[in-house]
Amino acid sequence: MKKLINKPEDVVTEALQGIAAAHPDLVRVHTNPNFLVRADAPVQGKAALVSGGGSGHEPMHGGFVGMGMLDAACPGEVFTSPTPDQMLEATKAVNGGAGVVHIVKNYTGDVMNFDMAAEMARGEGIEVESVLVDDDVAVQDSLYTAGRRGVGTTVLMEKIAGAAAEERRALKEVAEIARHVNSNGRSMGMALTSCTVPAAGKPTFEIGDDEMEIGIGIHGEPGRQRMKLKPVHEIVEMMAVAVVEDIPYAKGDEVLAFVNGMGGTPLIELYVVYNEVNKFLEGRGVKITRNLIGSYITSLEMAGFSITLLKLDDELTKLWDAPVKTPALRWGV
Amino acid sequence: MKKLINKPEDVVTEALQGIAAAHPDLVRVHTNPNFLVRADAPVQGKAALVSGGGSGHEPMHGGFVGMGMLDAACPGEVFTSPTPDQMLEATKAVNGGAGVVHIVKNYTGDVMNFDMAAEMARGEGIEVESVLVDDDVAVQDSLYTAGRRGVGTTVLMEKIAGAAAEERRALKEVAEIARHVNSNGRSMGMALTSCTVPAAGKPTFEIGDDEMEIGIGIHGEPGRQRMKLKPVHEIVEMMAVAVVEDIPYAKGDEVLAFVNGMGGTPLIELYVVYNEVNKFLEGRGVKITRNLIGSYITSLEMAGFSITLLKLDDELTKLWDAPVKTPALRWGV
Amino acid sequence: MSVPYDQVVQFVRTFAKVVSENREYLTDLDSAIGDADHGINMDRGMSAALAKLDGVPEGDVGNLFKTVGMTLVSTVGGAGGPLYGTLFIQMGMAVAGKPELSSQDWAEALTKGLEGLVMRGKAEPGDKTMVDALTPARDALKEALEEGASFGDALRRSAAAAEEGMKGTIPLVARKGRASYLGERSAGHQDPGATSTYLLLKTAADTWADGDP
Amino acid sequence: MSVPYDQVVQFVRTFAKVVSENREYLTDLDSAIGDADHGINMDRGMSAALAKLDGVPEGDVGNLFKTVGMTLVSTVGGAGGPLYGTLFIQMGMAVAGKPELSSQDWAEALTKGLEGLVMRGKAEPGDKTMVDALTPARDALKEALEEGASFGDALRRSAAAAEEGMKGTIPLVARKGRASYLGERSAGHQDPGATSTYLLLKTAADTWADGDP
Ligand SMILES: Nc1ncnc2c1ncn2[C@@H]1O[C@H](COP(=O)(O)OP(=O)(O)O)[C@@H](O)[C@H]1O
Ligand SMILES: Nc1ncnc2c1ncn2[C@@H]1O[C@H](COP(=O)(O)OP(=O)(O)O)[C@@H](O)[C@H]1O
Ligand SMILES: [Mg+2]
Ligand SMILES: [Mg+2]
Ligand SMILES: [Mg+2]
Ligand SMILES: [Mg+2]
Repeated sequence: MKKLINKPEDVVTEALQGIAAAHPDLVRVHTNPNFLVRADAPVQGKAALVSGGGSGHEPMHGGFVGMGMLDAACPGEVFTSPTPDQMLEATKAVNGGAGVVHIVKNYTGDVMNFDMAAEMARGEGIEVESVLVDDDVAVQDSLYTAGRRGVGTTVLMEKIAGAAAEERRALKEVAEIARHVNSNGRSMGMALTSCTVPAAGKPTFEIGDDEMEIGIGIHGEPGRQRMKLKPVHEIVEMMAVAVVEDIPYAKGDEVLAFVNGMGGTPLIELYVVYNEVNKFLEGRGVKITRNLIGSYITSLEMAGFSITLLKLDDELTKLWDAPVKTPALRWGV
Repeated sequence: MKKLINKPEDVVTEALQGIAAAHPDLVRVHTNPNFLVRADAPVQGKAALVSGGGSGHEPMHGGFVGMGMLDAACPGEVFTSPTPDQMLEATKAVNGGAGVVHIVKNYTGDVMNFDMAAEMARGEGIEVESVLVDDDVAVQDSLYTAGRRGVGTTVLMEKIAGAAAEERRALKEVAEIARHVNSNGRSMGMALTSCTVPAAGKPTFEIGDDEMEIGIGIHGEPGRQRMKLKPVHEIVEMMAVAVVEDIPYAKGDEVLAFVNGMGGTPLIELYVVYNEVNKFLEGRGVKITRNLIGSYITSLEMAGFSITLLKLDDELTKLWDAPVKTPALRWGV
Repeated sequence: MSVPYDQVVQFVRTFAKVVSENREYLTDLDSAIGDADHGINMDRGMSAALAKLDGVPEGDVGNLFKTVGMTLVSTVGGAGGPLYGTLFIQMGMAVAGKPELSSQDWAEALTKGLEGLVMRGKAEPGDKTMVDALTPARDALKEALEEGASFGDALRRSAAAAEEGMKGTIPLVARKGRASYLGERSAGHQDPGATSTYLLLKTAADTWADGDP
Repeated sequence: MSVPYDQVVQFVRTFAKVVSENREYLTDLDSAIGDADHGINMDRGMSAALAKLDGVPEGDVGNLFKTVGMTLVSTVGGAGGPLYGTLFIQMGMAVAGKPELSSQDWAEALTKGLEGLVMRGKAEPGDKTMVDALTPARDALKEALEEGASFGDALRRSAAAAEEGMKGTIPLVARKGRASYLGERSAGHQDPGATSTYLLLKTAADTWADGDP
């Protein structure tokens, strides 16, 4: 295992210390239980946004805490949902009297832990709205599974709902907008390599030098299908077809295209991917009016990428464009 | 070779097309010869900044074109300096009548190609100032070598000199500020893995599962020394000592600390590194007043990082804080 | 025969040790169809529970189980945390105030624990989860006791049923949890959670059945 | 004996072919002490030069070399582009207007080319660069001609000297170019640029020396 770390069990804590040292103007870090809040939390009268999940997806979620996005993030151990007491303490720390939205990626662990936290927070008199992200088209939706995973759309939801909350919209409205983002967003991912959970010490899966995994999640889980490596235009086509035909996105639609690196993929390749995504959508008459290109929701050092498309309307576009000031996303300010 | 590409020979062109498609509001891309200019180039009466170098270091330099930073970037083939005609055409395209600064990383190829371009541009009546970046303390400086390489300080120079130019300072003054950045900045890098030049198809060097290279450049060149992998606090100590003792940085100094990922290293590890850098400098009484953490000057998919320290004064801090709007760096606007 | 309080403590200690010894094994199982953390998670949780044990006032088995459960909830995370947490908390509720554990108490504890687990995770038998080990284990225990078997014997039959349930997860296609994303590819692998649940039941048998052949 | 114009064109064509055949070899050498692109760079440049050949008006060797040089400058980049570009441009200047190449012309071309190369790159013999192949090659050619050897013989001795110079770079510690960053670690590897320079001289001998034993 080759990692820039000290001891595997200290990675999450030390990375948090790094964030605390790096961005005191933007975030405050609380340990034991671990969570981050924006520097000016709680913001009175504003619906607060709390997200969280396993670590190893950086900058998500800690890098998205700040003005115009999240009020708090709860980092779990690597690839392990945080615990209810982290979520509860974070919820209490950011509640400005207008209630709290929990943004929950649809994984059994995340859902159950957030459920317990929401119950406890309600028990303490805090209004909580839970919003689920389940945008991964690689998972065949079915009543008989845990449902689709929450992946790339999470980032877009946190930005857009964060902007709505910043405008002082009411809790229910912020939650509604977040759900609207979820219903308009679809993603799919792939991997060239596996990743290594620090405490596990070896790659989660083995993969040949000429193979790739299609339909991967963000936890080094194997995907739906393994196949021979292909030129990227074929890979993009395969993934983009699955994404666009799911809603489906139609001729004339405007979308935000999010090309996301998995952590070990360099930017030059993401631009090559974006070029293919752009050509593919042009071919279908779908217009990219906003984009995001970079490694924002990652799986440790995994090489690979995901494509997320979000169907835009005027309101979503306006909220996307609104100022944001976090460690990882910043514009307009 | 596992890369998200079509054909090795098309990587640079297709990535450029991706940038052109993604950021028409920020940059215009010219092909044949290849260069990027800011969307509003040439800016009349402003000293223009042109940089360039081999591709494979993304987002450097193309991602730094825009308001407050570069006017143009010339991308060469992967790890190969661009040619004089790219530089000449870029220089002509951005000259707003106030002359052009060439920012040149100190590599034999870059220096010679930029020299030829500057000669030609002067021949066409354009005032050109060349500024060399040579900040890599891993290279023992000596009259008998090509001198130190230009690495991390390049990013900081492009931002700071770009801000000075944006203030409409005169060509010579912008060049002076850039040289001041160079004399105040020092860097050192390391690698956990090699990288693969697409056209070469195999890793530039072999390295064992328990080894690392210290004093690496940004082209997959082997470093000064190979050793067994160590905990990151020892690695940081080793590198930071070499950096801080070079100027030397003294107790009470204020610095910008730039922890840079080499392309295949995830952000969680960079924050662990930053935490160590911060502790190290605290121990020496050096104060980090600004920082930059992320993969900004990379070596394709190489895993590893570099540390750059820039001694700050009020002017440098003010110019660093000034608004910037490029694909890869953006704030204040 | 009833299990005295300190033997229940011993059961918790041994389970922590067993989990720690099987940390890599459980994680490897989770690598194949999950995210390579089940052993790490359970070990972190049981180590934390172990550290709490000394502070627990003696003599109330229910309180002991609840403390373990709450510690798991607040230290494990993932699916394992709420599931094992709920299991132990519900077991604790079932035997609240008891100074020792009778065979009927244990049967009741497993029943309430299983109910809590199912309420939390909504898994049914055959979904390739912990439930596939716990359900037959609880059934076997009850059946043995109804047939008049000794507590020791009932514990051994319960552990054997858990083992069979665990092995029975191998051919199953997962319908709950992370492994369900794999669809058909989840078949052919043993479920990590069912495996740790078998270890729990085996630990109970190993710790308590000895003196009661 | 003089080399007619079309044989000079043939030399350029063959060098392009040789570079292409040695693309991987040169790149591998550059992997060891550089950045793994020398073969790729030279191949890109000579392919571009090849594509230009048909458009070059016949009969002026100097113009032919200059065209090759300018094409290399604008397509190779890196250190190789300006260095080989300058070499060919200066060779072209040395034989400007000549319809064919005498042995003295070639000696003069190499001399001017080497001078240009040194002016551009400031390398001295022993720095582990192209100069270490080109200097002895030029010297051997001149010496052979002074001793009255045939042009063919002089070309062969020149190529042999280039080969020796190339091999002589193996133990050297690089003091110029990218390999110099390696310090002592650059010793023990053959310089890629010296290798491509040897191939250039060898191509000249192979193409031109045959008819002149
Ligand atoms: N809904 C569920 N009901 C019961 N058990 C479940 C459920 N979902 C997952 N599990 C169990 O949890 C185990 C995985 O636990 P763990 O790896 O700790 O959590 P995570 O999946 O969050 O990484 C699975 O092997 C399975 O037995
Ligand atoms: N200053 C110099 N003078 C002469 N030759 C040089 C000089 N610097 C480098 N070289 C030659 O250039 C070769 C490397 O060329 P190439 O790989 O194409 O360029 P780069 O080093 O920019 O990647 C070296 O092997 C060496 O022979
Ligand atoms: Mg997990
Ligand atoms: Mg090069
Ligand atoms: Mg797991
Ligand atoms: Mg090279």
